[in-house]
Amino acid sequence: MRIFFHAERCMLCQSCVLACQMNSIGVSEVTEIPRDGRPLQRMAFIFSHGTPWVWRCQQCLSAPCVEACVTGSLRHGEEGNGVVHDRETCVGCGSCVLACPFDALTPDENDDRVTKCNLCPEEEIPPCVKACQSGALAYQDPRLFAQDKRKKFVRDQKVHRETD
Amino acid sequence: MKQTEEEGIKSPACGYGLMGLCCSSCLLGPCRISPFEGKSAKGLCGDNVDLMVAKNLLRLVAGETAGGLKDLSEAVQNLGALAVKQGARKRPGKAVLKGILEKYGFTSRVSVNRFAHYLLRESQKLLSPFSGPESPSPLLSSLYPEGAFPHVYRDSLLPDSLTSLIFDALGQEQNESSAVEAILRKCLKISMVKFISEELRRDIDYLTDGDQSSEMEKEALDVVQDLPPEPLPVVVFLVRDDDLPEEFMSRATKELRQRLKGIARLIPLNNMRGLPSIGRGFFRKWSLPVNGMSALAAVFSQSPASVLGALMCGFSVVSFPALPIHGSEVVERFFCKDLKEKLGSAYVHPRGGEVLPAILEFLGEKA
Amino acid sequence: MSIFAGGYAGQILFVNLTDGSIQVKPLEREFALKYIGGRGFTSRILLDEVKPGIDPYCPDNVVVIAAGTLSGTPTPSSGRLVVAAKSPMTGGIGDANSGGYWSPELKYAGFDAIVIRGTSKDPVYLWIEDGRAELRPAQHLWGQNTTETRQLLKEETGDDDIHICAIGPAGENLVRYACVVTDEEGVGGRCGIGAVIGSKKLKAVVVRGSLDVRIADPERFKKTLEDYRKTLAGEVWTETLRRLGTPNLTAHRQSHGIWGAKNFQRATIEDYEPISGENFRKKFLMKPIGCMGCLVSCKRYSAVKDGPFAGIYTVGPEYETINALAAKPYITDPAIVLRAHYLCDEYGLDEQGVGSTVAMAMELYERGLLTKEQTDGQELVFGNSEALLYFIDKIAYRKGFGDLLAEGTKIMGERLNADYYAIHIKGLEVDATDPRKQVTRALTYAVSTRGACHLRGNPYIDEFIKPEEAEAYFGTAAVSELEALEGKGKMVAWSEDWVTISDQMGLCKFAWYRSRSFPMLIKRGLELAKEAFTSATGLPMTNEKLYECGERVYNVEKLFNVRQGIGREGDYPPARFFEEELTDGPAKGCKLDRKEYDRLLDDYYEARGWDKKTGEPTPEKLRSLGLE
Amino acid sequence: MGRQRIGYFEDLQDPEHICSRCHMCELICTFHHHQVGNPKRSRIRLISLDKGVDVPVTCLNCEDAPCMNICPTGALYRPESDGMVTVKEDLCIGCAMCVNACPVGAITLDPVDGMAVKCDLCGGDPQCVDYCPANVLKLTDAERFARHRMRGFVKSLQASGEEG
Repeated sequence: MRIFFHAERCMLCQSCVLACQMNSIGVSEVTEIPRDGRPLQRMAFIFSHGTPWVWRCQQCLSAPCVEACVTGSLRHGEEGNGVVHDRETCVGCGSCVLACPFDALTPDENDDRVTKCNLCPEEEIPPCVKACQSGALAYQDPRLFAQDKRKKFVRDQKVHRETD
Repeated sequence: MKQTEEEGIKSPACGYGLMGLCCSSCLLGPCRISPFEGKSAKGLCGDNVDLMVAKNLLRLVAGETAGGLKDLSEAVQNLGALAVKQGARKRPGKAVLKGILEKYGFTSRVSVNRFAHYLLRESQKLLSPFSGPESPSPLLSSLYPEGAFPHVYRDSLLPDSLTSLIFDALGQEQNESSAVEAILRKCLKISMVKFISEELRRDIDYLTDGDQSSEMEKEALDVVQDLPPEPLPVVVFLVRDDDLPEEFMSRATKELRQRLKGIARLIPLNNMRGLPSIGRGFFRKWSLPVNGMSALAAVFSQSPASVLGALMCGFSVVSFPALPIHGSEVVERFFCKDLKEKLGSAYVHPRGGEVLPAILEFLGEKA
Repeated sequence: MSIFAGGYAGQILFVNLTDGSIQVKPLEREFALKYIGGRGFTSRILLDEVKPGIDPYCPDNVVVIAAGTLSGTPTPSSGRLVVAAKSPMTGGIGDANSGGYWSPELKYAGFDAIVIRGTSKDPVYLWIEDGRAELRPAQHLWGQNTTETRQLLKEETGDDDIHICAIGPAGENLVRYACVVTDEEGVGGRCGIGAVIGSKKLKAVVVRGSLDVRIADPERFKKTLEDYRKTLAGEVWTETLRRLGTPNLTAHRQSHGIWGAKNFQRATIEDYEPISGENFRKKFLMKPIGCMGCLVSCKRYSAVKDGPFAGIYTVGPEYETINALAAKPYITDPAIVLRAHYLCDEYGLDEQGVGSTVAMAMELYERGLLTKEQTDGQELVFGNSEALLYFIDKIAYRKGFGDLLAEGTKIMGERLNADYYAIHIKGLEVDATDPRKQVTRALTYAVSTRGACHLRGNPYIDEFIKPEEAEAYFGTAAVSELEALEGKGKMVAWSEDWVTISDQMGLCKFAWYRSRSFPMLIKRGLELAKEAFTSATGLPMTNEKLYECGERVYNVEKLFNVRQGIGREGDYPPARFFEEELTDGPAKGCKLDRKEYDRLLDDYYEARGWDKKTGEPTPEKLRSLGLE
Repeated sequence: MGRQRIGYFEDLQDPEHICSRCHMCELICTFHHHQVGNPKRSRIRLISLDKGVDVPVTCLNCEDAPCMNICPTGALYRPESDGMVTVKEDLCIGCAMCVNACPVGAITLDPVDGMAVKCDLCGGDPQCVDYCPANVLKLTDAERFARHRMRGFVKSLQASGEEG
């Protein structure tokens, strides 16, 4: 399971980022946000050539960061589910930051460690996906994600033909 | 006005919206200033968080009120047509009519026609966008007598012209950060407009059509009648918006009544409109303004204007859903702290969107 | 990792619905070698698990679902599935066979077979994914039609790549001939397995798998594939089957006069044209459909575009559908046939069961043995299509007269004192063809272990076998003569064992076990099947041993039936075939002769090595097959 | 000859030349590449919609291939200027960016080894084309496809002419 992003459905509202930040400081309601909160940067919203993109860890299956990690605090999750980062053993050496092709690991501002998206294992659906109102973020198996795309493709094709 | 109404009433769905940061005022799209970016954060338009929240609130309140004003001006037109033709189509009930006449400072011997002419003239004056600050208007001072609503006069929150206030609010841009408070005061003024226009319209409708909705005022007065002779220290009013489903309200009432048993008296009200009448009734009964008695109104309403209106009637207010103001510290402080110092009653912020803890907190402070 | 180099998933799932326990046991090599898979597994497991004389609906009855051995491999037309239990119709072994995509998916999910015991308190469905299984509540699915069930399950799981084997309302209401419906395409129709599953309160079995089914020797397997493709290309009727599907056979039945129409009172259909395969193709066919990896594609995807039934999209009809829903009740409107077919699929009803019972009721009504009061005021005469559609609904929900119809012909005959008009063998309705013209066909139907069935043997080998081939295989050239009886018992026994192989392997009988020449038949059905088996599984196998496996399974089934009290008397066709001659068509005047039939049955028992009096397999025979 | 790909050519007038949902393409694809049976690993996937619509979907071999452009490690590349985009497996890190980017879902992660998989035309002799019993899969290029459409257009003109 991973987080996928449908750029065409995104309404640029950035609720996902807010939800991620709120999760990182441990609040679930916007009214509870403390004034001096310092959230972790695990997800961000960027524009790339005019297309919106939700920047986050891609949870690579043979992740360079895991190979680069000197303490073994980055490892692959069970059943190939994501890359797990263990805060306790992380020494913040930054090797992973150098290795990651997506720059998805950032220094944790609160201490000398790095942080990354861990797919919020304590939740059934990651809060960012839950916060997305337009369905632009999807928490899915890559296989199902591709399958849905194919289905959409076939449906579009058929509609196109029927209206020809 | 219609457009503002449509845009203004939408309830926020995302986190930014709940915080009051969901700005849609420029066509470049939402800036989504993060609450974590602190004071330095500025949107595309150059506004900081506080201004943005305040302006958004103003837009919401004004948009909503604009709709109500439109109804009032229609009602006034009807009244004009009718006043010339002498009297209502349907004769109004005597008891209610008496109540209405008294409210405006008339004795019951005055002819309905004369009263109608008075109402027409004064409300036209209030509605005119060109009417100057010749305040206080005699109509308003009879509806909101100084004894019952002293805070309105002390802080000059009583509006003079209804329409120009709205135009003013929707048209002008104020960029200095010191203007936040001015904007918020305007919010309060406008939400009063909403209450005034609704009440006026109701009374006019009653005169012209014999509309039964004025009976609701009686309900509010009955509530006051039922209160014990000594002013209670703490009363919680549970106020419901018309749009909310019955089921939801009855569930909330039941739950709150259970939890507040032995702590405070709980009085459910079926609509917002009775609140000014209750203010007047309190004064008549105990010669005390509401904000002198620290009564709390728990308002269940989608509309911020109603919430602020309740505040202007002298109640301390807790609302569900909460006002979209968590995004700005300044705005929150204004409503929750500054107002208390000035008016004696204030907004009680339901942390986490939960009403009950907020009520308990309020009660605990008072007890 | 299974102990097999390929082919098998290597695991069997045991589910007990009473206490909800789920166990996974490894498949043993010896067991696999002895029984191959599919029907071999189901029959053997049933023999071990089901006690004699139990009520088919009691918790002690066991439902076994097994995928064919080659299911899941790229072997063409190998996606067949066997669902078996003690049948509520025959009281003997009951198995239903269905194509489609479910069976391979079960392999991909890591199982060769599922054994379901007990009865659940509340409706459940079984979810299987990649070696794991769980029971999930199915309260919301109970009472739903099969299409809706699939829809709901797909919505629930958020994946429409899952494969679902479900029962309809008919199975829930214990209609005796309820079937199991796999996906959109497959129907495991006969023997009322749907009712047994319904009695267990199991609504569906849903599988999703992404595990590999390995191939032990890819190169050899590839060669076999190529070889099979070439062989199939040389077959004349492959093209016809693709063009017309099984409805193609209607022409054959009409020209030979063996329709079994009007509850076997007629042998041809006067107004045949509308229900011919050609007409179905012309009017309704959208495209042919193939099961998993099928190079033949005999299934039809049909749509009714106009008329009162416009908007029906369904997979079908098959030849059996046309026989059951058109010929038997004597209805010749193809749109009605499709509508009825659609309803049967939706409710999970065996079409042959519906057609036969309604046809029997029609005959009884015409003969005055049923009154209008008894039939809910319906004018139940042959050709009344409204009554047919009316009663499909009533049967599925067991309402009114439908309650009796839902019991099947055997019980209906007993209740109405009209046994003679109940055309069944061992309780299972005689399907498509009238066997009076060809006594070997009658024998195949009668001795079939699951009751009357045209798929348990190939009685028409004599139509194309050459004398020298007959001499070599059956010891006498007489087998190639149509009229002669000599050696026919052996031929039937041989063909039975031989098509059993297909059910074990999961191979399609049309694509592998039908041919126009005997050598081709042997090559595809035995040699290529063996090649595919050995190259896929890596297990040693020879033609002779494979054939023996078929024979073993057939004997196991016979043993099961004998234990449940079905002896020689169960191996007779219904009385009507002995008493009444065919009255029309090319086969006019044909009927079965009791003496001739007895002789043939003796012959058959001898060829089988079974006791002639009781029909029981002799101890020597069992020993030689390794069945002590 | 332009860039080749596997095309789906159905003839709605002729039922025998419409995909017959047999999944042979998937089976033979997986068998050819992995020597096992498992359609979930196939590079061509059959998409079945309701009302009997079945369309096999595989890589379209886009000119400006999004999968190739977005790949952070260069694991997706075109060996020849006109050829198929192929996966260099030792470079693939399984980040699923290509899965996210592909407009038709033709590229996915292998459920077994987690690497990106996509159609490689079996090195020029596509097995699915070989085995398709309905003959609806063909090795094609843009030119051929255009010609096919033209032929269909002319046929429809003819038909309408006859009717008229």
